[in-house]
Amino acid sequence: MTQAQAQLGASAEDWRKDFPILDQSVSGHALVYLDSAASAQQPQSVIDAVARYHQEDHANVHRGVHTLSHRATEAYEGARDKIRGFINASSRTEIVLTSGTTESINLVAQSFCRPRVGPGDKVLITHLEHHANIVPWQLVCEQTGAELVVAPIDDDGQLELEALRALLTDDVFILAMGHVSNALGTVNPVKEIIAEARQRDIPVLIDGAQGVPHMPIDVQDLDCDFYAFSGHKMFGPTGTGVLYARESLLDAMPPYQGGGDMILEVSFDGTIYNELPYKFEAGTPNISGVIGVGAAVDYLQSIGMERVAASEQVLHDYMVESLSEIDGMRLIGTAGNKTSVQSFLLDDIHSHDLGTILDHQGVAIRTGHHCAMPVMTRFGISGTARASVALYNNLDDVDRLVEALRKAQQIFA
Amino acid sequence: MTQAQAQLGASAEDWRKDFPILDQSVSGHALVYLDSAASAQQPQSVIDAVARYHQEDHANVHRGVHTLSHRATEAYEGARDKIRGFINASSRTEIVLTSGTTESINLVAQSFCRPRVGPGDKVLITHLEHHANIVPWQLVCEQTGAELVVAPIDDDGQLELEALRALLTDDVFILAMGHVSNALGTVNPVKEIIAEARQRDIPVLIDGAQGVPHMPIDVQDLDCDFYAFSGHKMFGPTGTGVLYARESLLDAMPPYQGGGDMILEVSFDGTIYNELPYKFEAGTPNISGVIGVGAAVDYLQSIGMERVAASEQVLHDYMVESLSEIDGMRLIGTAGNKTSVQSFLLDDIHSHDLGTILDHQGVAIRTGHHCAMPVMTRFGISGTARASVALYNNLDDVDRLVEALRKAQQIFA
Amino acid sequence: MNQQSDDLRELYRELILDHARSPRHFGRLEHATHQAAGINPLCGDKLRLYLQVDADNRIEDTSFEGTGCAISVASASLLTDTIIGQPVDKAEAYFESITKRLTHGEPAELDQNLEKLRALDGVREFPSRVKCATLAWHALHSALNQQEEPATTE
Amino acid sequence: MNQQSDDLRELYRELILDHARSPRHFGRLEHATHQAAGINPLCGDKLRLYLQVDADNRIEDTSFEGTGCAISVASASLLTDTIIGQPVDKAEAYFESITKRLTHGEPAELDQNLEKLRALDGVREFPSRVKCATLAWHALHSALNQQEEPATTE
Ligand SMILES: Cc1ncc(COP(=O)(O)O)c(C=O)c1O
Ligand SMILES: Cc1ncc(COP(=O)(O)O)c(C=O)c1O
Repeated sequence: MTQAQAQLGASAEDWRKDFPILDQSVSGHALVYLDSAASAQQPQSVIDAVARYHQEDHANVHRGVHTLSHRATEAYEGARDKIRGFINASSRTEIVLTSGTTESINLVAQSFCRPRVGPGDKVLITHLEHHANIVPWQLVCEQTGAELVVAPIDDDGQLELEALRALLTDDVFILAMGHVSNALGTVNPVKEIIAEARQRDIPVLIDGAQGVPHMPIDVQDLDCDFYAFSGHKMFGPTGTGVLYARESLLDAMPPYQGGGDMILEVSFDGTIYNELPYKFEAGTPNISGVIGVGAAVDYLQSIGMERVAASEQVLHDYMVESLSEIDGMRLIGTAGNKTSVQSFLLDDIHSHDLGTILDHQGVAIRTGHHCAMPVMTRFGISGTARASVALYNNLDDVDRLVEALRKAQQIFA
Repeated sequence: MTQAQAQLGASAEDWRKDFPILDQSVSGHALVYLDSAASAQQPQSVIDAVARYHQEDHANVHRGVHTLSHRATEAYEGARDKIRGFINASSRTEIVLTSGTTESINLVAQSFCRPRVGPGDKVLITHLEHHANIVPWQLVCEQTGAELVVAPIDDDGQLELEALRALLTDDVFILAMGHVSNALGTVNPVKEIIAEARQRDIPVLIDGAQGVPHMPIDVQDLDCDFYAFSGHKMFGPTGTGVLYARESLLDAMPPYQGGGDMILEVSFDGTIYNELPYKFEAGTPNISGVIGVGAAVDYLQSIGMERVAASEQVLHDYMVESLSEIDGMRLIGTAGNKTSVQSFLLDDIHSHDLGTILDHQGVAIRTGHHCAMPVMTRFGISGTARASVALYNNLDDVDRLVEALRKAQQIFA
Repeated sequence: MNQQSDDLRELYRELILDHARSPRHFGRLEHATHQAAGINPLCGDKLRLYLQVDADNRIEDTSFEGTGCAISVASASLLTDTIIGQPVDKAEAYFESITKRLTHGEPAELDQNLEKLRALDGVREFPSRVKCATLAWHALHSALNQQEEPATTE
Repeated sequence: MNQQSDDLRELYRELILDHARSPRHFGRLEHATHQAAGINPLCGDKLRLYLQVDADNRIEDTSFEGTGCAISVASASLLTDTIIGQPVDKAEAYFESITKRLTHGEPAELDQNLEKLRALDGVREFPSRVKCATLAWHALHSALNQQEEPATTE
């Protein structure tokens, strides 16, 4: 513990102070927030950026000649540039702003796949996926007759790489897989897998909802075709998301939604779509939300994602170790490479009951299937308790978690 | 003027103080914001509700057993209840929360129409529509072979009701029309038209983006099947929208997007969708944005939409009268029943130049095609200057507009 | 803190824990005349309730199966104990008074037969758990109203 | 306030207003060898630029048509005046220096031939109008690079 403390350093304590919501008590105890995998909290700088925008600069973007509209457009498009830099996309035209990971993936399923797949084609996903990376593909398979194929995982919650490789056949139209499992914390070796898929000319979508908040992301280095993530998991506002996509693919795709801003010219005889990325951004966007994501990028870059990753790894490892020491603990998800998340079961206490008892001690965890029912089915369980750390957590949070779990054991003794 | 002032009363001045952004100068002049039809400003209470939420209550909604998640869910679902009350829907299951009017309409085009129309079917819209109520239908017609039919308007910018009636034939699958034209301000007699369509069993979608902010809306009284609107035009945050839809129609529609929260059970063999309205709300919603819309509803209800409508009518009429007095003024949009918006051309000055010159005097108007290119084509012009009022404007704003236009005439003299 | 602990003890009373650990009438009922599933959207837990109703509209036998938290399992177990041998309309009335009591906190008079169900009152301090306690009762309501297959939720 | 007015006068100089009112080389060019459209996404205005390039790669004739604000029309009109009779590579170089000058405010030395275009410098105080001033130049660039039909924008 002292060693972990030393490794973690004082920085996490400093970062914690940036998040006003953490400074409160719940059920009479200081809040311990271990549910960042569901949604992360916002630093004051993000909250302020959004409020300031509405107090000083708001107007609709893109089409206005007046000062507020110009300021709003600069702020909105400036945020896009920040996001581009954050994931090292080669061009801002490759940054499509959406309402979340879910919409980003649906966009690819509907605009990239739906017009081009049919019976005989396969969509390959894995058994680790979040529903957001399952259901859109089920829908498009239903609509087109394509087949959904699922790569298996092992008892530690790791992809079976040999099996995955064997499934990368010529009839696979797209491989869609998560970067980090939200249910188990498994970090997939996406770079290697992408390289293998590219050799077979199979495009790859990475669901990066749980990747972006926890590690440096470089989409050019990954060499993926699509990378989807959400603002609210990376300390920005809800209702925001990003789809990174190769320009050549976006160019060839029909628009997803129709409306203002995604067109250059509308007449009843036909419509000319706008250039990238606007072709995929119909209607008034979530202007303040995107500005908030830009502020979140600024915040993360001021710390540096390498430091975030290193600090979280210390926390994660300490959490795994501390949980393991509890009698009756069953860890679900024991991959060699994991980040942020630990799922578990304690004795035969239902996770829902655990959640309530922990909440009554001020400790917020998530319980249930975590929108990853197939993972639960794989382990023959209906759900887990899940604790997830982010940059603002500290070792004390983990100690409080353990203490609260022991109390639950007393109640159910 | 004194008469108008008397009619307007002191209330508009009070309301104005609630909007912090209006208290600033632009180009060295006190800001006159006449661009609310593009996006309205937010009262402090909305800005505060959003910031407070993030400072005190944020967590992901629906699936959490801990206190913050419960508070977030209550606030989010509470906002849905407020919205239901605001438009008098009969049930909260009929209130689908979206990212904007644009998404609401795309949802209907894709989930209601696409699976059911084909060659021989018609989608009927009008010549007054915003691109958001044109392009989604063009896309679905392309996808299915259905035909897009357009009801004409007259030289005042009014629907030609006889012609519209004649177009309500048996092969029309849906009629989609605006409540209020964003380009011309025309208020359509939607209630009568809906009644006629219902007689012929034709479902009706109303694009209410410009209706909701300016008048009391009662969807049961209107008896429409779908009513779409945006949060940011009714003094709430961007990235929020609503689709009101009859429960029986929603029940019969397949989901629009796939992901978390819209399912009850996911397995690779098949997926059971969630109940209404959640079946149509995939992924983490714009929680804080929706809470902001709830706060906007509170704000509007504290004033009363009848008072808002009455006050704005005085302003609108004063604006029309004042503009008419300028030599070289050509009003575009002269319907008998209008609200909020006036489009115009001045001499042969291009609207874009007008916009710049006005902005340099602190007056913010919108210029161009207003995402309603077919309206522009109908009048044989490429765009207009458009001034739009909202509840926070006053007579002085109109005077400043007129003064600024005279200055533009001097420059182009 | 003590108040807090008391609330927890109130929620997880001995009777509740006992029913959760050893649920009564657990399993599938072979000759069921009515059945319905209940899914708790909060946790995804699912249980299925079986009823065997005789010619006199009396619930001759009942059982349930599925997984769930202590609260939902105990509630289902208590439910089976309570309705067995009762006429159908009485069971329906029980559904009404229990859901009202737990959801709206109405301290409505309880039928003597329902006295035991006071053990569930602890959930009223835990709004996010009320759905767990009422899940089986909603399944009962669906089953009695023959809303068979489609998974019901609240 | 005076500063403000001066900025406006600077933007709408006499020369600009003159070209906007009476654009030079306006209309369709019958024997065009190159052409391209430019759409300003801000206002939806569209103009089309025509070029007639001779065997020696010299711009023999040029014209434009379409609608636009004073700035974009004046800029197009000035463009035609400037490039007519010039070799193609010179015109391309003009595109480079004008867009750089207006977009990045680079006070790069101007070819003597471009002196007149200083009249456009006023837009630099109006960032939302820079696209108007450069629209025709982008169309020139597209036309010279044979990026024919698809409507170009910036
Ligand atoms: C009449 C009308 N319909 C639809 C829209 C589109 O709304 P949004 O951009 O918020 O989706 C607008 C606003 O731009 C509008 O005025
Ligand atoms: C791995 C993963 N993918 C997708 C999602 C969906 O993200 P959102 O709900 O923000 O659209 C989540 C978050 O819930 C996730 O953890």
